[in-house]
Amino acid sequence: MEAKLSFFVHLVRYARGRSPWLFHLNCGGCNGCDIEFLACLTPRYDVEQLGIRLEGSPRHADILCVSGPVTRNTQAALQTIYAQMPAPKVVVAIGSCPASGNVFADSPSVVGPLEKFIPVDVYVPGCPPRPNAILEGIANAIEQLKTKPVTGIGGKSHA
Amino acid sequence: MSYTIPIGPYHPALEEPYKLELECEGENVREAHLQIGFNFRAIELIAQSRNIIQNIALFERVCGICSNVHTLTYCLALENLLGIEPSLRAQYIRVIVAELERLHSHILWAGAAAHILGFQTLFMTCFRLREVVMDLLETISGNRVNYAMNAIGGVNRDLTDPQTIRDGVRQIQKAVEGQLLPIFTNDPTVRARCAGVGILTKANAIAWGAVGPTARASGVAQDIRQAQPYLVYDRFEFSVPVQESGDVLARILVRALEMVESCQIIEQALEQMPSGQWKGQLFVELPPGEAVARIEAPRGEVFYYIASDGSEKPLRVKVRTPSFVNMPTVRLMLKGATLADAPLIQASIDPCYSCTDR
Amino acid sequence: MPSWFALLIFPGFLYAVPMGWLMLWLERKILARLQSRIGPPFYQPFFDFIKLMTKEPLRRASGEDIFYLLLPLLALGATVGSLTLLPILPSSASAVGDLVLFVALVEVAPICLVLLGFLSRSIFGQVGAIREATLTIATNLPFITALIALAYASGSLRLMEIASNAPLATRAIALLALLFCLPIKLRLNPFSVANAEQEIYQGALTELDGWRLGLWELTHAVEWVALSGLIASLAVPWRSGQAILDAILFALLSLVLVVVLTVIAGATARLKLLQASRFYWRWGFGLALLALVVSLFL
Amino acid sequence: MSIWEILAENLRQGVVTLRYPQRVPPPARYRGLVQIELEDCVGCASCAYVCVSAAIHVTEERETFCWSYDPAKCTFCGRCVDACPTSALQMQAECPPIYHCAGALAVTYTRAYPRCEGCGKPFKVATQILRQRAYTEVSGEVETLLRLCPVCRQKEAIKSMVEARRIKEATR
Repeated sequence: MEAKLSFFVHLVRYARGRSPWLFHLNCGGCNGCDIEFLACLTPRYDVEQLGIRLEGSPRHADILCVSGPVTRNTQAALQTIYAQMPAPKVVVAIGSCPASGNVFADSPSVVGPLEKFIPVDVYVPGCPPRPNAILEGIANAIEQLKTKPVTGIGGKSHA
Repeated sequence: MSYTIPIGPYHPALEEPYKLELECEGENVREAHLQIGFNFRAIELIAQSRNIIQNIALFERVCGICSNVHTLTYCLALENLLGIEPSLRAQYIRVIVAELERLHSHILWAGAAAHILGFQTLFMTCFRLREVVMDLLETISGNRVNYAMNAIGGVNRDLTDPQTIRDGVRQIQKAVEGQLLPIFTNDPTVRARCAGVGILTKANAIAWGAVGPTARASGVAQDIRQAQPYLVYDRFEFSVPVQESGDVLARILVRALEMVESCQIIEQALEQMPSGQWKGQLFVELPPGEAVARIEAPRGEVFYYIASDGSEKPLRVKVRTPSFVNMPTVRLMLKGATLADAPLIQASIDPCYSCTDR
Repeated sequence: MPSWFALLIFPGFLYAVPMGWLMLWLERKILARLQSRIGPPFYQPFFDFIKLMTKEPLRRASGEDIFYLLLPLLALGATVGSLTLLPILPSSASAVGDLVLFVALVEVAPICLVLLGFLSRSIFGQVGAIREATLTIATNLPFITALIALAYASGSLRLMEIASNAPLATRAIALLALLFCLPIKLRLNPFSVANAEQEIYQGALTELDGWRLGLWELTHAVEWVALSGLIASLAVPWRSGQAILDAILFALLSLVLVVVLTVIAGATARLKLLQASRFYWRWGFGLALLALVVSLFL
Repeated sequence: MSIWEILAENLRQGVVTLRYPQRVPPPARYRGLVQIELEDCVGCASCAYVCVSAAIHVTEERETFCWSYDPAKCTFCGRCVDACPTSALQMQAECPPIYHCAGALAVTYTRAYPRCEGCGKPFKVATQILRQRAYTEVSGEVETLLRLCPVCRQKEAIKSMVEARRIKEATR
């Protein structure tokens, strides 16, 4: 029984590591990180080589990629979308903006940084980071995703 | 059955948060409401609390796609206020970077349009081509998106390798003429989606004050680079592509032809570029007064106004971006269109919400 | 051949599920190669499935989950059921009128998807459901007409007899018409409006998460096998008699169809709902009608 | 080219993707983390003046000054490097590393002011680069003077002035 369970847990962890789906969220950034994120999908970088798919619905996603300093108007949507993602989930903050607010830190309409609202697992520094750095950040997030607890269909948790 | 379908603020087709509420009748759009402001970062306000050198980097982050446009216009306005003129070589470098940025912006847009059309292969083709421009810009400036090239009275980095740029630009011109133009104009599925969709008439384009490629696709021949040349644009031979039909296809064509013109401007600039001083200077104070500058960004006219009271910080910086004036035309184009056309039509003006919201 | 073998082993679950995953992977991989990309690693859909099944889904109203569980399972069962009717092996169970049964079973999955879209109560799900329903109707006219042409030409409603008796001309035209219908049934470009990501998120699937989505992905994989299998099994008139050889030929033919469909999907933009319907009513139906006329006069 | 030709061309060319973790190396001008050569820093805070996102702070204590830099706030614009009068700042031509909690990459360097050779009090000293810029030739006498704090330098100047006057009066 124990051996079967551990095989199951290993399989799930392995599958998670090979099938992370992304959802991308721009929290009021300048587009710079977003176009570099988009560039990750394209032939030169191709995130699909890591088994990644960019999803249109947060309900399908495992990794939330956030760019932008979190403006007053996007904050509610950010929290809703994070809540809509089923566990296990990890958050990647792309660029300086979600980490600190960057040049907008003292703006009255910026409420960030991101970690005030949702837990952040990986920071990718840069303004904007190169696509290969974003890939590295996502690969790092995948490693974190694997370590999250495994729950069976019955909802039981296997550490 | 009538229903309201919200597109955004977070939507797979859009890079930026904004909301388009479509009142639909079946698949047909009856009315469209646009809601912006998700990107509002109060840049104009925080610019008043920063000194003029800090503001160069701040305005670069108004928009990540046309970052160079904003610093260029800001620096031009500052130079007008200071009454100085950058050296000739600096002006040529600025032109080359500005045109490379136009190339990158238009290719990005073509890719985004293909993405919205659901044409993944074309999207990938465009983005593969875009990497050529990005590599050039990264080699020149040290960053793929925020180039930090402009300084007051000059540029921050010299162009050291004109041959690489020439090769890259030729490769882009060949690909635009050989791949993008024929597919966008001849491919049956693309034509079926773009031709005759989202028409903006010339009268409407003028009445609603459209600028840039959106206006030029509706037959309004207007380009600041020719109407009121800045930098050294009066030294180049180039034409301004104009289309009459005013539909999505026309806007695609205008941008594709503009890319070819940009390639030619860059080649001419590399040919003519003199040697000499290029470095900017560190100004810490402005004379009291006001100044404006306007240039032709990839999306249309960008306008900057600066007022100073003689201190190190500007009293007011006002930015007017092209997307802001182009956006209301989307409502005209959307009426009577189908739901499937809506994302394409709104994307066809190449809207930049982070520019607009600031 | 006992029917439990057909249902559970070949061409049922044991064959259909891995084959469906292989097809989904092949589709993504070929598309990637056509775009000069690497594409997903081998057996990607299998890992996607395992991952989706073990996610912690968000809590829904208690009555809803029964639908999220039953509808995909119903669709899955019906699609596997339709697969067992295909005349792959000489020994395949073939009953009178199994063509009609096949059509009925293959339609269960789209209907379930439409229901899922409506049940999700999301506007995107509902628009996706409406689009799916419209397309199903648009494509069924040529689909059924082509099958009628085949049945008429071979004088039987038995799939096995159609496979062995249909005359070449009718068979070719009718199968082409059937091939026309596949992109819409598998929601591929240029007829993927029903799940047009750029317009309505994931259409009917927008609100599904975790195992609710995983079950549907599984159904979708089996749909690939069943629909490409229909054409693959009707394309070749002779059977070797060797069960293994026939099965391999069938599998290979199905994979060739995946390649063809993927290349078409990679070379086209997405058409609008009206354009897609018009295409089917005009060209798809025209072709199927031609097959019918040919079968009447030859 | 039609789309079919492009597809065929893509197939013929094969995969252009860089297999992760392969990558295009950053160009020589790449703007990565800002690095300081503490020896050359004079603590003038020009970098902090031009920094738009307050990533660089220079704080002065009585005996030391601190130069602190937080890459999480940095916009990587390179203004600080251009503004540095002594070229003490450089940008790494390498992507900054991924990190896991905010502020993990922040650095603070503290430099003690050298002590005056006369009175022993700490004072801001001109670095080699500044000295060379100010004086075409740094003579031994200037070198000795620069090792003194401004107060001692004044004293020294008065002393030499008194001395000069004494010699002048003696020779008269």
